Amino acid sequence: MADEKQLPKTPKLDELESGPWPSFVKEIKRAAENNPMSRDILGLLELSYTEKIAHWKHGGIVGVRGYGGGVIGRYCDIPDKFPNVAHFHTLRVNHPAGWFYTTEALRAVCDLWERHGSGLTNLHGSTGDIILLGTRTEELEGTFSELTQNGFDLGGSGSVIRTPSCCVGPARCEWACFDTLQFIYDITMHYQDSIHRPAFPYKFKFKASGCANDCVAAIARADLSIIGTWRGPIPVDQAGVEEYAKNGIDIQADVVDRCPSRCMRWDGKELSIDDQWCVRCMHCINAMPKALRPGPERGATILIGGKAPILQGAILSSVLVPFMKMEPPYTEFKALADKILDVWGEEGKNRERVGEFIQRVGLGNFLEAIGLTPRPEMVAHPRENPYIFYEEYFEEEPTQAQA
Amino acid sequence: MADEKQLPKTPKLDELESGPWPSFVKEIKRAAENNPMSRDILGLLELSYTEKIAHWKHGGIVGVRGYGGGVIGRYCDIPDKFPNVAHFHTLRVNHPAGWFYTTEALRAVCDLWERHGSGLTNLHGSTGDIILLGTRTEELEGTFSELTQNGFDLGGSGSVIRTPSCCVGPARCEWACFDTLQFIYDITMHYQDSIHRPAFPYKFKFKASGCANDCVAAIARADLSIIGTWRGPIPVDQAGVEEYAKNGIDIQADVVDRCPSRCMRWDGKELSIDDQWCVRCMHCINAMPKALRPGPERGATILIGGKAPILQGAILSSVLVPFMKMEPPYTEFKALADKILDVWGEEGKNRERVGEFIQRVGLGNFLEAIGLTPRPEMVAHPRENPYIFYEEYFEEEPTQAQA
Amino acid sequence: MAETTAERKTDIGPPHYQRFLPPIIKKNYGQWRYHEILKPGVMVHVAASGDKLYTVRAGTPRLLSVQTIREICDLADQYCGGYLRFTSRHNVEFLLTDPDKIEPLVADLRARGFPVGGMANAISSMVHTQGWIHCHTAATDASGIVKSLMDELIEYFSSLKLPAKLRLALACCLNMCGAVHCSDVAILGIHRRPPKVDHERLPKVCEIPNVVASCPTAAIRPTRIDGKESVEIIEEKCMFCGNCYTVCPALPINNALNDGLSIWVGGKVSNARHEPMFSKLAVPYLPNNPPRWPEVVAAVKNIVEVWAADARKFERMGEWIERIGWPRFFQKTGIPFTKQHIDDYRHADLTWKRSLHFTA
Amino acid sequence: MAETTAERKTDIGPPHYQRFLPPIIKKNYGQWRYHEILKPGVMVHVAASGDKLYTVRAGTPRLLSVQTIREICDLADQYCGGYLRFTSRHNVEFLLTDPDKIEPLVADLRARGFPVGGMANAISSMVHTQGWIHCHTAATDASGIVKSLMDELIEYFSSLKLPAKLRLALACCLNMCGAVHCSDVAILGIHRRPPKVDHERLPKVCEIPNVVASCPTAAIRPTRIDGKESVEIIEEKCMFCGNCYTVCPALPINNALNDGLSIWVGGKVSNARHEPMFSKLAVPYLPNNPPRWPEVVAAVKNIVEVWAADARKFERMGEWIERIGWPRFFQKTGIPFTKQHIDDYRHADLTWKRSLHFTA
Ligand code: SRM
Ligand code: SRM
Ligand code: SRM
Ligand code: SRM
Ligand code: SF4
Ligand code: SF4
Ligand code: SF4
Ligand code: SF4
Ligand code: SF4
Ligand code: SF4
Ligand code: SF4
Ligand code: SF4
Repeated sequence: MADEKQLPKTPKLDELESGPWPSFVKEIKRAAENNPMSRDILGLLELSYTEKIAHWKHGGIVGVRGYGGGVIGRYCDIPDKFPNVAHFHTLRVNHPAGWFYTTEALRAVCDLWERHGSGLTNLHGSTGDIILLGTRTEELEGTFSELTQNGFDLGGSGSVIRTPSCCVGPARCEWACFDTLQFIYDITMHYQDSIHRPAFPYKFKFKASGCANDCVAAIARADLSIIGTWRGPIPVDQAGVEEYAKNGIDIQADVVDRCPSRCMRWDGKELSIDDQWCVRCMHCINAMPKALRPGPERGATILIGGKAPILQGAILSSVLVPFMKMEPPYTEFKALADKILDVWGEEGKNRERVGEFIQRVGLGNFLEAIGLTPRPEMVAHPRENPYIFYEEYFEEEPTQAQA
Repeated sequence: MADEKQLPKTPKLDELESGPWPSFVKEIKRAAENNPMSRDILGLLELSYTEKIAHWKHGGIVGVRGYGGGVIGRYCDIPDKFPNVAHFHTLRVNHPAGWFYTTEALRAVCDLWERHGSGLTNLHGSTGDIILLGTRTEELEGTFSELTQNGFDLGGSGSVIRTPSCCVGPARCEWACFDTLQFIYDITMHYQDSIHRPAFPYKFKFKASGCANDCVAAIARADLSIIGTWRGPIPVDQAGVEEYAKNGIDIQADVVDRCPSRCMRWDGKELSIDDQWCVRCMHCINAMPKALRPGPERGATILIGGKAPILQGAILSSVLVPFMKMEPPYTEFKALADKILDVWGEEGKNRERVGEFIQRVGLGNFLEAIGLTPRPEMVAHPRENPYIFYEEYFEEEPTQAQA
Repeated sequence: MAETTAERKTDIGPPHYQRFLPPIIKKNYGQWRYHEILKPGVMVHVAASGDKLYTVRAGTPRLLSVQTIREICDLADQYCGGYLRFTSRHNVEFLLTDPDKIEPLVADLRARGFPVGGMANAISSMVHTQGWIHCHTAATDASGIVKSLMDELIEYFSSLKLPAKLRLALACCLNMCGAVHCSDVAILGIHRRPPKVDHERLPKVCEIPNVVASCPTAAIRPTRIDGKESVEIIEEKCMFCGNCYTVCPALPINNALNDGLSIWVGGKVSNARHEPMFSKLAVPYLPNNPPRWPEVVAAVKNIVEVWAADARKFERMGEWIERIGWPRFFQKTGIPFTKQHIDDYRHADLTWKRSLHFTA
Repeated sequence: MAETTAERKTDIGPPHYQRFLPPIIKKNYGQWRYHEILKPGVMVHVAASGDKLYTVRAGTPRLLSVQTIREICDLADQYCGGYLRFTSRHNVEFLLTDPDKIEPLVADLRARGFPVGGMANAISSMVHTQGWIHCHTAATDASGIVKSLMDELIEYFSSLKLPAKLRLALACCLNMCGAVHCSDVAILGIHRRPPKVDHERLPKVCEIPNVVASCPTAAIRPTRIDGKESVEIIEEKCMFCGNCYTVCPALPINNALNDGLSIWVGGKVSNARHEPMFSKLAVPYLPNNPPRWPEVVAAVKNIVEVWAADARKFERMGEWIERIGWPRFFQKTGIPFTKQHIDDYRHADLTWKRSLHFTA
């Protein structure tokens, strides 16, 4: 056991301990002091650094009882050399909305993970989960049950609804146009079964940002993107504007000229906004938080289809509902989401994201299927090609039209 | 013969004789007075107006000896009812560059066409030809030989180089950055054989505009679009600018604010252009022809691929050569054009326009094939998808890289 | 057939343009300094030499009888030494050196029914196509709609009251001969019923593999009809482009009951200000209603007048729409937005609204 | 395995966020009026009530040991009543009510090696992925490159001297877990050799039709290798996306000799000013050179510094490039423009320059 405790030689990784940015190598070593899995991961990673290749086998389905997701199975391809990471499965733990914690809750997770796994984590994964990085198959159930004892549950993986996430929103942001935390908590609970048990053609992600700044990158990374916005004029506090002007903001150059709809005027004293043209991009508000704020009627735009490039190329979510009120119990939203999941769940091909599905069947047909009427806000512009599917045509009664 | 001279009853068409815009119906009737073909076309058209359908059979290959193009064959689908338009073939006559004429030349064409055909024409067809609208097969040779007697020749149809056309250019425009007429005349003569004898997968069109205003719509309607432009600063005559300002042009709103590169400044007295950012769109020059003009070094941008939507959707020509000097004998241009025609002629599929061909093989590969080096001016932006064809890779010597 | 004794000439090409240039142009070729619009349809180009060339532009039906061409020649002989030209939009241009002749010429043209105008911030003649008068795939006539529409819009041809140029085009089928795909407002003839397969004729006149290959949406598949090779069309996949008919006469697509018109807006060709743009769908279908197509004329006139009233100086149709946004375009014109407006072809996903940038 | 007596709970979901909100947030929830950036990594939010919430943001390696998390918790206990949060970019945020505690906390964080910053016009922590430490398809490591690059760019994390926010991302394969496709600057691990087919294993572990279907460029076709069903890969058609490997373990694509990195620029997510944009290819290939990837670090640093020196206030990378144009971008950064930069996938033709609008 003695030299078992000995850390492997890692000349390459050691070079990553120096420098001003905090070092993940130090983290691994810190965990490795009293954790054999971390010791082996250190050695294995050093080998990858030397050989420039990963040492993991392909996938591997493991999980906890009754769940189809939440665990990413990993098996080392040279288990004899690194027995302690022969298994190195990751648990995805659903984070609390907005990533708020008490130290008490975090310490509880640390304690159980030290006992059940590598003692290594990611805070957080790109989808937002707490990542418990690596353990053996036998440890999964125990980890899970201790997690639940402490009020935590697994997040999503595989063809499920993935862990929904949201920006800090009303908890600490003056611009939140709806309660992102409450909303995300609500739908996370609403979809528990679909988060834990694969029932779809592929993954499905919800992300909610309280305004168009989109601080969780919902438009780029979520199948259903809920982004806060408003209706009605932007309230302008002229004194506040003047104060910013005094303190060195060039209102003309930095604000007015950068307005995408060019709907602002600044005469050196007064800032006027022709709100009918405002596209609610947030820029002027961002530039002068004390003086401007989102308009009176708050809600969200619902966009659909965002994803990474595999397979047809990356997709940015596009407008599905230009404006929706976002009040609990979110009945209208849930009805829409359920309808979308039904249609895509029914007709989507295996490994076809909803955005790819819509590309295949056509947005117009998709709208029909989910019962929405087409609106010009849904398009950047109408079609440029003349290839229109006119869905019905007349058959002539015997006539000499063709004579 | 008497009532043969009688015009058919055309109640529907007659409604199109009234109104301020000159009437094509009057034209047909005028020709019909002493031309049986025009009389029958009148009757046939009235029938189409009644039945809402064309009365022509599909295509029909006819032509003049030794030529594969220049004539569009047409046969009526009810020849017994309209014997004089049983054949109604159109001749496409190559117009003089810039569409300049003497009345003498035009009258000669009128005279021969009155004798050989319907006496109806289009001045001009959308490709630019003089369209001699409708005659019988037997008349084609005679029409052709009289045309040549009078110094005219047929234009293109079918899978040939189509009649090249150009804007009025230096003949009457202050903005021509090269001699469009001379250039178009030159390549029309250079490609005579390819204009008259199909040797390509599909049609190929050349259009030349003297500046970015593109008065022959070259970028939208030509496979190879030659559009004049310049290098170097736009000469500004400040007095001239002030004059426009006096005469009511709002320099700030109408010129400066409409500059796509926003590279102009107007202080009420002086107009300054930061030419390094100018994208040579022509707008400021268009707005103030007396005060501004294209820069000193003149030439053209060569763009490729423009076409209508059939089959893959419409294509706008895209940049192939950002700047080319355009001096006779246009050696550089012809070498490029010949290379393009070779590669496309060799590898293009039947009925595949060069723009569609480039889409299929990839612009990068096409550039390689014609021997041009990639330049950032050729793209609106680099690729967004990560699907890069890295054309070679290393094979490992026996090694434990994969161990 | 007229016999000709002279030996047969070929490949002589068009006459050299220089033969047709009036002396003032020969003299000042490439030396023009600037131009001014004097009044609707009349402009002057001033050369470095100080010479002035006056251009009078008039509209024509494009479909011209030799008699009328001769009449135009008479005018050219009388007013400008027998020189004239036509424009890329089928207008005729008289090239004068003597300003005193402008008024008489304009009067003479008007008297003979040739409208003077189509210059600068005006509607010019419509780029259009053959229609029923000569083409086999025409879903509608061309000249008749052009005549009906220009009768309604003539005031915008003969004046300078528009905010910018307005380019109109018409094509009688999806081949889009002309400029429909890049015009401020365009009218497009459309088929709306899949081709009827003539199983008798098809095997005799068409190469089945070519026919199958001709369909962009793979709606055509080979089949056998009582023993004979033929093709069948999967109707849900057909979007009526007519390409298979172009390739194979045994697939007629023209159909009186279903053919009609669509209207497209916001295209442009010039690089001035905004880059060139394709036209976009405004009205998916209007009935084919000769001889005056009232529905089409009314729809186009409405779009033109909403634009004319709302656009800023120099704003072409597409630039105006880009400023106000498509939702406002449909609102202001009162045109309903439908499923058919939403692209579902190759680049569809790029045409969807991928941001929150729209007016509330 | 740790036995637990309590009955098994499932589907309880995450803890309710309200349990974790500090009192000042509970009190002023949704009532924040504005914020101010006080200094790098420190901001204050002021509520309608007048209450002030101070946020101190610090960078972390994201890969954290439980020991370090506990250390962070100690700080939260000491300075802000045991409340803290993490951001969508993996920074940790301490939520203070007492301004006097800001300085001591900042000092303490620095002392423990946590850089304070990543706020406002700065570089924030990099969104990144697993790499060799946990993923089977990784073409490179993730944490190592992030560490190497952030060591070089730290001054832009801890200061406010950039013209705008700069968002960096890294993904270790084309699956692009994270934000590579929409980042100001992104690093992407790439494979460059087609998968090697393991003909022994393939028929046993993979559904051949699924494998064939998985290839976006139809580079995979079924075949028989000495009697056994398998697939072959048409190498010219393969662009190394790795999707077939995701679907079938018998098609390994990882390869030490050929895997490498590419660099992407100009993406953004926010709607502020410009609509969201995808990242575009800047550098097609750089060698995979652990432990410090000097080529990658140098290339990114160069791009960042050219932008920082040239961009105007509020101009994100993509907005800056749009203003100066791609030709100038390649000129100023000295990056060669190659065939590989030219798109040849689905929407290729729309990415070509379809106008004359470029700087001479
Ligand atoms: C752990 C994580 C990266 C990280 O280090 O943060 C991750 C890791 C993997 N992702 Fe991911 N993805 C992670 C967030 C993302 C994101 C970002 C997001 O969710 O906001 C994306 C882009 C957005 C999207 O969904 O399109 C993403 C797009 C993919 C894709 C491509 C999917 C697509 O349709 O384009 C795949 C491939 C697949 O699903 O087979 C993939 C597959 C994978 C797999 C399961 C590899 C595989 O092929 O099976 C990776 C497991 C790694 C491992 O060994 O743990 N991962 N993946 C992220 C999840 C952590 C968490 O739950 O919080
Ligand atoms: C006569 C003319 C229309 C007119 O009234 O002006 C015309 C008439 C025809 N065009 Fe066209 N095209 C004419 C200019 C154009 C243009 C405009 C241009 O050249 O600037 C285009 C769009 C630009 C382009 O080339 O893409 C055009 C795009 C087509 C197409 C679609 C080609 C494509 O690749 O998208 C077809 C279909 C085909 O080639 O089979 C076509 C086919 C035809 C055919 C031959 C019908 C057919 O399928 O065989 C038409 C014969 C009509 C007839 O009976 O005379 N015509 N055609 C124009 C030629 C007159 C002339 O020579 O001056
Ligand atoms: C005569 C003609 C060229 C020819 O060789 O035939 C011509 C001649 C002139 N054009 Fe043009 N253009 C001519 C077709 C075009 C076309 C092509 C078309 O319409 O199919 C275009 C592209 C249209 C488009 O973008 O869709 C065109 C876009 C322009 C522009 C840019 C307008 C804009 O703001 O977008 C200018 C600049 C201007 O008008 O200030 C221009 C300017 C001019 C000037 C002022 C150039 C000059 O200094 O002489 C000429 C007369 C003024 C005028 O308003 O017509 N010309 N011009 C064509 C007349 C067509 C007609 O009878 O109406
Ligand atoms: C804490 C966080 C939300 C969360 O729930 O975790 C957050 C918080 C704030 N964001 Fe954000 N943003 C956060 C991720 C994002 C993201 C997502 C990302 O980076 O992956 C974006 C989109 C980035 C993009 O466009 O690619 C984002 C785009 C913005 C913008 C728009 C910036 C722009 O000009 O494009 C603003 C407005 C501003 O900064 O003036 C903004 C503004 C803010 C403000 C000022 C909002 C407020 O009044 O409190 C917050 C602090 C300022 C700051 O600079 O961080 N936030 N913000 C995230 C901190 C990430 C980090 O640790 O750095
Ligand atoms: S998305 Fe908007 S509301 Fe949410 S944190 Fe960012 S700025 Fe605040
Ligand atoms: S929110 Fe954006 S669009 Fe609206 S006024 Fe402000 S800057 Fe302009
Ligand atoms: S394209 Fe340019 S040069 Fe040619 S006529 Fe038009 S404005 Fe003059
Ligand atoms: S030509 Fe166009 S881009 Fe250049 S300065 Fe004039 S308006 Fe601006
Ligand atoms: S548009 Fe169609 S119908 Fe009209 S002339 Fe061209 S090919 Fe014939
Ligand atoms: S009309 Fe077009 S879409 Fe329909 S079958 Fe023929 S080719 Fe295919
Ligand atoms: S980017 Fe690729 S390699 Fe990296 S974690 Fe995601 S799937 Fe694995
Ligand atoms: S790596 Fe991608 S492109 Fe290559 S064969 Fe596999 S799926 Fe096809």
